Amino acid sequence: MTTVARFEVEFTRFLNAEGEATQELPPFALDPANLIPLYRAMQLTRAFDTKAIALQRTGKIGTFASALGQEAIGIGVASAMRKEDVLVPSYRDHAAQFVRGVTMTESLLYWGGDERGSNFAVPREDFPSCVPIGNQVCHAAGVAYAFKLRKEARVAACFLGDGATSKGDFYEALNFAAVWRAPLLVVINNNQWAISVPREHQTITPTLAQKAIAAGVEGVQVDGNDVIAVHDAARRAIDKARAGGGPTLIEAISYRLGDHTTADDATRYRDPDVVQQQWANEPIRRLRNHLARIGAWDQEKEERLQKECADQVAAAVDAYLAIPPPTAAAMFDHLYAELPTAMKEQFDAAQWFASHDGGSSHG
Amino acid sequence: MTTVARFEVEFTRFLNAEGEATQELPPFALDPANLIPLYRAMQLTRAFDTKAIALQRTGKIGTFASALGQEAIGIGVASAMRKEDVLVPSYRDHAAQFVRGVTMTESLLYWGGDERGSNFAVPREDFPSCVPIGNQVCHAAGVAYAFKLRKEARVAACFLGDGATSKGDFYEALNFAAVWRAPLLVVINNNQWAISVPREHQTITPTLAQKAIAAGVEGVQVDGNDVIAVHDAARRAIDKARAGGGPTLIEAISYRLGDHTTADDATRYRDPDVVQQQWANEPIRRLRNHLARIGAWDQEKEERLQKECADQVAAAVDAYLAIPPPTAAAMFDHLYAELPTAMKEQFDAAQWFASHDGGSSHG
Amino acid sequence: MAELNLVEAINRAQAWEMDHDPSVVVLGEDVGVNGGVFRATVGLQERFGPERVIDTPLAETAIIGTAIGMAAMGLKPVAEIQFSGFIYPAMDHIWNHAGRLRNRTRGRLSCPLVVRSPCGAGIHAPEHHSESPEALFAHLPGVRVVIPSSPSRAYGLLLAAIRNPDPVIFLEPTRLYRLFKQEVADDGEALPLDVCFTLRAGSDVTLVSWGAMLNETQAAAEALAQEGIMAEVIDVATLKPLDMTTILESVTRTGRCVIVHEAMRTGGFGAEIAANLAEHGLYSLLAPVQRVTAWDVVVPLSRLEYQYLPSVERIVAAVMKTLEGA
Amino acid sequence: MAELNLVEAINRAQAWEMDHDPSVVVLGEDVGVNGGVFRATVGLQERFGPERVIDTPLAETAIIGTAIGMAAMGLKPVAEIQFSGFIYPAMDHIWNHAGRLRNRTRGRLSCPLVVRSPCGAGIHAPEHHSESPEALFAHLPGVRVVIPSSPSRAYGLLLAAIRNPDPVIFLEPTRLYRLFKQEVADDGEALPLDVCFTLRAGSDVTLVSWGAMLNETQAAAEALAQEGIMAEVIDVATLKPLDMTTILESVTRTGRCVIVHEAMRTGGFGAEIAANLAEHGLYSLLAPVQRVTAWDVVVPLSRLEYQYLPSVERIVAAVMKTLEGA
Ligand SMILES: Cc1ncc(C[n+]2csc(CCOP(=O)(O)OP(=O)(O)O)c2C)c(N)n1
Ligand SMILES: Cc1ncc(C[n+]2csc(CCOP(=O)(O)OP(=O)(O)O)c2C)c(N)n1
Ligand SMILES: [Mg+2]
Ligand SMILES: [Mg+2]
Repeated sequence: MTTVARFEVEFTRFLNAEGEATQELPPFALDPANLIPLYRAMQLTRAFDTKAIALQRTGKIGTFASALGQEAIGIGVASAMRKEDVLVPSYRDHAAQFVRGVTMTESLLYWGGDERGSNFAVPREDFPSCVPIGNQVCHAAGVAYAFKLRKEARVAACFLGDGATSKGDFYEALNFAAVWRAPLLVVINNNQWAISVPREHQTITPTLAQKAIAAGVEGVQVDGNDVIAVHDAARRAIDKARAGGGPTLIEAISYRLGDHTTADDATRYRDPDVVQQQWANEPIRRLRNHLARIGAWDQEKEERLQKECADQVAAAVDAYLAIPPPTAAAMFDHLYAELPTAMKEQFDAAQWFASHDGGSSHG
Repeated sequence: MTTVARFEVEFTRFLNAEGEATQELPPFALDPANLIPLYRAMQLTRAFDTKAIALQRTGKIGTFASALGQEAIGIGVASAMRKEDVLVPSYRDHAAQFVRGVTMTESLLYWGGDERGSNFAVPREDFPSCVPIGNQVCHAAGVAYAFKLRKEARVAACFLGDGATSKGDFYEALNFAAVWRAPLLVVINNNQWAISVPREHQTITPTLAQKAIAAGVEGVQVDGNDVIAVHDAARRAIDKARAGGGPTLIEAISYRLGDHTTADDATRYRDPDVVQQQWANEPIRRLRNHLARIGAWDQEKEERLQKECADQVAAAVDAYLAIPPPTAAAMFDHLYAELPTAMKEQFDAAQWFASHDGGSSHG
Repeated sequence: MAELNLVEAINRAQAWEMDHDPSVVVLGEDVGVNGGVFRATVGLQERFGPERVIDTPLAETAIIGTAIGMAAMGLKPVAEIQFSGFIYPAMDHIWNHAGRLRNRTRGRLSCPLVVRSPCGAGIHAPEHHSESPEALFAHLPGVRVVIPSSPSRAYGLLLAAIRNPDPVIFLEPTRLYRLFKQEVADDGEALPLDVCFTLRAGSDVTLVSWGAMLNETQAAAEALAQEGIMAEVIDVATLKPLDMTTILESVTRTGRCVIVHEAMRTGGFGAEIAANLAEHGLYSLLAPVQRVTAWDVVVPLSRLEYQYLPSVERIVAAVMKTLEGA
Repeated sequence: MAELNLVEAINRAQAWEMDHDPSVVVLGEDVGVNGGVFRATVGLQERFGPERVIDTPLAETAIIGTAIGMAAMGLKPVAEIQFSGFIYPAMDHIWNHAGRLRNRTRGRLSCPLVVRSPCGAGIHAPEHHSESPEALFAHLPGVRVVIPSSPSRAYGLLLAAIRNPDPVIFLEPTRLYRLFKQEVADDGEALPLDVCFTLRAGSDVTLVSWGAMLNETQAAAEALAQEGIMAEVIDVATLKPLDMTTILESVTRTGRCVIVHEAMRTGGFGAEIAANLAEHGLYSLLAPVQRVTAWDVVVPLSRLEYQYLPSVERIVAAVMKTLEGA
């Protein structure tokens, strides 16, 4: 018997749950000016989530998936991307999307059931949120390939959940990206739950990062509640990808503090006490403690920020609510580059019925 | 940075290319009476393959996938299975099927384009050959689950190719089996080629066995041209599975000495000289050398065996050729347990046209 | 007799059959502890244990792929695909294996599998949660495609599907899950597969539909009755194999037919019924066969979904068109 | 002008477009060094390099999934699925993404993707190598489905498909790959999509077909002509969106229609055409619309495949039936 291959998976954390540095911080994190925007973005996301859930409860938007407790992941990664990079998000990635320039109004429009919410004014080439689990990893690998083929110094980044690591798409895409040495970053938001299925029933592996070994890709594990660790790992991976070093898989360990979505009631399948305990690890308090410790944050700043976030969210909600609903024609407008002749009759009929019965009469 | 997981992949070989033992043989291999049936089975498969290719060339069967050079894999594994275990084969696994009790006539019938070839008289619960790459791994995991649920001490075994390791089915199934701790053996026939795609373009991993790490499954690598190593690894894995220890992945390294199938011409994409060199590693000569060295084999035995195999193959071919073709009704006979009323008209029409135009007139 | 809504009826049917046939197993995402995202499997794991009510990892290909392996070994898996927009990764196994295993092995192995999946729009669900993919399965040889339209039919048809020795794709309209209740006996009585159910007799026009659209179709029939137009309403129930006998018998009487379905028009299953009428019912037809369907567009997000779903008005208008044709 | 068979025409069209549009890339299993198992991509990798003619790992989900990512970024991927029996793992991406990306993003992103795949029976290929899955794609909003029936149409339609800004499922009948040759100019001239081609004029009956079955259909028309029955033959070519105008115009003249396809009958695309006739052509129909299709069975292994494929006799018999109806 000969050993023909050896592998290790490393875990990184800079700040512990109390926000104390457990090792020397990476250079970028030494300047609070680099950390405060991350802190701000996390707070904004949390304010947005709270509001979005309230809007769902009052019927103003549809089912919504909050990022509660996992804000550091999206923000740590997106803040390490360049404008010209492309984000290929899943449905729980508005934290990252906001950093990329997607507006909260657009996000509300999407969750409110309107395709216009995915017509981002700013990151024009970012993908819309992917609902079918895992597909986005394939898309991201294809995006990365396009960059490589055209010799553009751009990187594709995508997110998936712990549950999504069970999907074939994830392995196939990782293998393609590895073979292509494509500039791709794949980030697992390991929030410990796939709806009601806990991480340990999803797979028996001690880490999710080790799944990268199947594709010969570098896989690392970070504390996903430590935005410094997430950002640092993402930055390395993105630099590597941009330099031609191929894909990286990052497992960011966090916890889903909320329900799966507003359509879910997590008390059916998990102990609220355990969830309560997990609040001790959440990322915002952690970074605030650190910032306070180094003298870069105080109560006044906190209050000002909270107010700012609330105002921004409120303005986004107002803007969202003011958008007139789409018309029936919208179903046809962007189906093809040009509406095929064969569909003209249907288009007219749809318009006709919309203007006559308003499409409202259903038994 | 903390190391949170460590993995190794081991490689095992007992006989080198010359048939010399490179380490102490496992107990079963010390008795030539255990090895000669394996040798015989390998020779029979090779004789069958030669004949099947000839039959294809003369239009007596359709496209055929030979096992040339990879005989040790199927035979090493199937010989470690019990009758009540279930084999879930791919299309290149007739070596294993013959050991299981599938007849050469049945195999010819299948490749000759007749569903009756998958109605095995003997391994009644073995699956038919799976042509769509990778699907069979899922089926085998389900078979294994059924055994576990019913507390039957049975094991499911399946094969796939090196190319098939790129398919999502493989990862998904391995993960399911691991979570279920199902009695499953998955064997990769790493014959270095997926039609024209060489192993190293299929994936950049140094081993295929390491893909098991993604599912938390034990993955081992063996010399697939050493039937002793294959059998030994399969036996351990099957014993483990039967004892409730869950699945194992075995990567058996071999080489596809022939074309992908009779529809392929491998000289288009690989150097015949390289193939020629690989003949030095093939499994039959290797075991013969070993048996001769320990005095269990000689020229006379070899000649007798060759003759026996040729006779058996010839008898199987005769039996195959004597089977009358299926009738049009066969398309309907086993579509459902009972033909739905709605299909009676079609059934009658099919019969009518078959008896009138013989279905023969096509422009 | 209990008053049950459709999802409760689905739940009871599974419970009944698990109780009476130890080979029945339920598997899927969140079907165990959580009892399914729609609660279709609620209580089953507590009652029958986690080995028979399996919370699988998140992978539809393997859910159906492993279920085929189980079925071939004599289990009767009832696999839930959480929403039919997520059934596509399982198409490979459904198309290449489920409907073929019996045929490929000349009856040696078979595949008594039920694939349950919620379908349809109208509940303001997120993207990809509102699909009506029945036509993709009704084209497939060797399987059955069944869609219930009421709690009692859901109960009886699901029992029949589980007991059927061949694979059944069982699509459950989410819009009906909690829309209304019915008395359901929960006595283990199955309904027949492969036949249509006539829900309302009438002599002027035949309305043919299935699943949630029977809701609008019946409302349209009611509205037409107010105008003195008597519509016969047929619930196809089993799309494949299709009981054209019942439909043809009706259309022969009425001379007019409107087919209503929620899926996109082109290549929808309504075409199959209309095609059969054009072949076997032509001489009875007094007016063009109308199809009232969704437009050939992507199911819109929720704000427009009721512009996508055929409305009562569209059905009534189509009936009026067939009457003009007289 | 070169004399080309269908697979050579496919090869030339790809070469032309790769040469003239640097955003075109070809990907799939064995498409590079080997030039494709049918030689449809032979010579392309030598000419355009392995970065534009990509031998992918063996995984259809990722082939189409990554191609969608490439397409969204402005490449024009032409992805080969080796046989259409292996296209099912890609259904998820085709159904949930390819045809939707433009709609979902209100035109911000699009998916100019071509999925090429050989289809059909009749070449004595192994199991799962003889499928005709066109109906599964023709139901899908946002895509086009195109099937050529001759070398020149293959050339022109494939060019049009690659240039089309939306996804196209391009199914190539293997039975035609080498059946006959035609003069093909190789001048980069595309043919129009979305329209039917009338291959033969006639006044007694309209035969509608596509792909390889046009072979039998034209032979039947020839045989009928011997009997003095003049059949018009229409090659649908683009199944979705469907040009019913051409078909209706013809049936209005002939009053009779026989639809011929190789896929299973139930839920096949023939139903859509017949349904349109039952709606828009009813008053012109002098006889029931006949569909000559494969039976609703699993494509048999090769020994029976010609019992499965509609024969010239079946087409002629169906025409005779429509004439009885006069
Ligand atoms: C292919 C597919 N199957 C099922 C679903 C339904 N579903 C939505 S989210 C979810 C769980 C996802 O868990 P995970 O990947 O851990 O992501 P998380 O929601 O925890 O962020 C499921 C099963 C889906 N969206 N897509
Ligand atoms: C899903 C699927 N895709 C493509 C094919 C066509 N095909 C048949 S064999 C093969 C290569 C398989 O290579 P490997 O897995 O290494 O097995 P080997 O043939 O070498 O034993 C391909 C691409 C198929 N049968 N199934
Ligand atoms: Mg999760
Ligand atoms: Mg191989």
